Amino acid sequence: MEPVVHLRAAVCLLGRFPALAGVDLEVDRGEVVLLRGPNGAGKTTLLRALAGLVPVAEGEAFVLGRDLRADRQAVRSLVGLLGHASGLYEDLSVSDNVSFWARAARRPKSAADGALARVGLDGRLAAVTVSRLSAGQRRRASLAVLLARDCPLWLLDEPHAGLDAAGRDLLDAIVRGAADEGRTVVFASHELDRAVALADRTVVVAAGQARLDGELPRAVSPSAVPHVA
Amino acid sequence: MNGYVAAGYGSTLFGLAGYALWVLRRGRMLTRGRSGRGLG
Amino acid sequence: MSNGSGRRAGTAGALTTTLGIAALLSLGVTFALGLSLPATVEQGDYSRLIAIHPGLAWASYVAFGVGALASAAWLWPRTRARSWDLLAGASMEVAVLFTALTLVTGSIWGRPTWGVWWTWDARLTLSALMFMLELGYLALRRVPADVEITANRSAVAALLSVVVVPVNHFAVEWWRTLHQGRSLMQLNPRRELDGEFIGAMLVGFLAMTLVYSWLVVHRVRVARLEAAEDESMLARALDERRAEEVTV
Amino acid sequence: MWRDAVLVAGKDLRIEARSRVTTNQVLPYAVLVLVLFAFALDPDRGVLARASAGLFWVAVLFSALLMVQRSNVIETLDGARDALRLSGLDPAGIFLGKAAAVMVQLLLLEIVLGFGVVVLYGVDPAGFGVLAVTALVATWGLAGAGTIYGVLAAGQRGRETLLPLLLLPVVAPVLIAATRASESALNGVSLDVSAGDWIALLTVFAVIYTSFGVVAFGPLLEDQ
Repeated sequence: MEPVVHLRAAVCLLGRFPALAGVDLEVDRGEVVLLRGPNGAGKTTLLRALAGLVPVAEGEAFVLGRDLRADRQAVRSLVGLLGHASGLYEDLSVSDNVSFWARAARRPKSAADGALARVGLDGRLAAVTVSRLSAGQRRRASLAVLLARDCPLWLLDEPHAGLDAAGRDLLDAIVRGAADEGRTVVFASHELDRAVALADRTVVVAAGQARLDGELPRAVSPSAVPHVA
Repeated sequence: MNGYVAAGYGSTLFGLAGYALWVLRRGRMLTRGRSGRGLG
Repeated sequence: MSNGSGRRAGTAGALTTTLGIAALLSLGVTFALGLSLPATVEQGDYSRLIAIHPGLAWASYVAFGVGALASAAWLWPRTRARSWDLLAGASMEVAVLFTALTLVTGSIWGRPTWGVWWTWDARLTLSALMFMLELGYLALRRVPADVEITANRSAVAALLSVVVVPVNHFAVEWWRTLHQGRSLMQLNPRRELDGEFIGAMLVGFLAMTLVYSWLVVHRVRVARLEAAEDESMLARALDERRAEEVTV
Repeated sequence: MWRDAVLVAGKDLRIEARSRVTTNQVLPYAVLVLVLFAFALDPDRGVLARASAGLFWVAVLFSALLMVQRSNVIETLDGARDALRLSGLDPAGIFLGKAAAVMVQLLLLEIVLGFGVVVLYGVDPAGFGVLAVTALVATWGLAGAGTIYGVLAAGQRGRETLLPLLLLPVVAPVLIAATRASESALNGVSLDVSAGDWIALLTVFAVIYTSFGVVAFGPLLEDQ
């Protein structure tokens, strides 16, 4: 079976800065993969590159069978990205937001309603304007958009950030559920205890690099990244 | 010669020559800069 | 395009040397012819500006047009090459120079002829609008962003500016017919032109075209050097990134 | 494309209905501009009435700039642009939808502003039909060109100052043509060039920019 993510020596430039300087990554369908590494290692750029938002300048890059270097737009509608930003319209209500993105993805209204119920934002909260939500509620609303869009590949950037204990448990349950349905999840996290338990596998990203054999990039000494899984 | 005519011709000459010199100087700077770095 | 910059410092080469000599010669002839033109009844000495002003305006159109064509060539997938983008940027920059000189010489000509530094003559207005479009293009181009994004954005902006030129043309032409446009036409030197004037004007066209070509070739070469510099910086940045010290 | 356009236009208008930026900020601003024109040009000397068409369209142009900027800000807040790029929406549909939303808001503003001109400047809107058609076509062109240049300047440092520089020279013919066409309707000025010709010019402008936007919006939506 062809892998969902296939990267070889992928390089990504943010302006003049090579945020990714050679990434090898292979992810199979249904896997939950944790990306870990220090701040500035390139995890966010890697997730955005997989989503087709950042161009891959060198190397091989295939996501869901689409060549990112030839046509990175082709993969976008198949990818659910939960980033640092919520991707929500501040002036719209929670349910308006979720149903807009669901309709954009050509999903029925019931998908939006179901997603809202799943993250606990149905009922009274659904009518609240996003600008009046707390950070945790916003996160849940973004999660609802992710659920409603029904994408085969989920890319989550620090998904636990801003969530309370119940929210984290909910997130973990949703991620496991997604994997059981055959979705693939790649996520970056600093919440190591929780993240390692959630993931099937850990990939270390450092200095804009990642290796298939799990070894660290040559520039990085093992002691610099503690608790290598 | 009439002042307006002189101003017209003068400004044209000034504008064209000024830009030409700027481009030439920039080109010279860049070529020098590159060979210099190659040596160092 | 052959480029002798490997051996000598600078962006000169055989092509530019030839072009440069031709441009200088024809510019010299233009100035000599133009300044020796006789004074006319309507305009006195000022008619001598006919040798340079129409030529500058013509070159500004050429520069703008080349910039637009190069932009289209960049956007067209089958002809997409970095050189087209560099040519577009270079040509537009030179277009700003020629348009500015067109406006300046037009204004200088207008002061004694019409008694005002500026008049809302259709052609002057069109040049002023073009000047604004070109300045906008350069401003957009100078915004720091990814090379390819900048190229795409500026190319689209160039084409958008070009399609508006004919609309601008009709708008200002019709606009002026409403007001005193007709009377200005009578003051226009072109009505009473004889061979001598036309000759000087045509030499001016040739000279300005040659000057444009010389400038744009040099400017493209400078742009190419700038791009090469950027790329070598990129290669170094990549090495530095790979050797980054990692601390947690 | 059309389905996405309707979806996006509906979303933008809904955001406006909830945030009321146009009604609470842009509209008062436009009326204020009308009043300031009256201060600058002595109302007793009849300058205002004669210049009313031009002043009206200048006020519309300034308001259009604000609306286009607002239309872009909506998409740049909190990662909405990324979400839009991942959404699977057709870029041409996004363009048409956003342009349509701007157009609807501008038309509403023009109606209010039109009353303002009639009341404050004392003009007689005799040729109402011509006025309506002119406003419709001119606004279409403004919304189309504004939306393209909005995304062209968006996501760039200094976009607040870049947008007017890029957009205003481009919409200059709209100002000229819309003013001339409205003048004939407002004051019964007879023109060398008929209102019909001006409206035709406005239509050409609108068609050019709309078709360009449909083609070019996708690549322009790409940004870091």
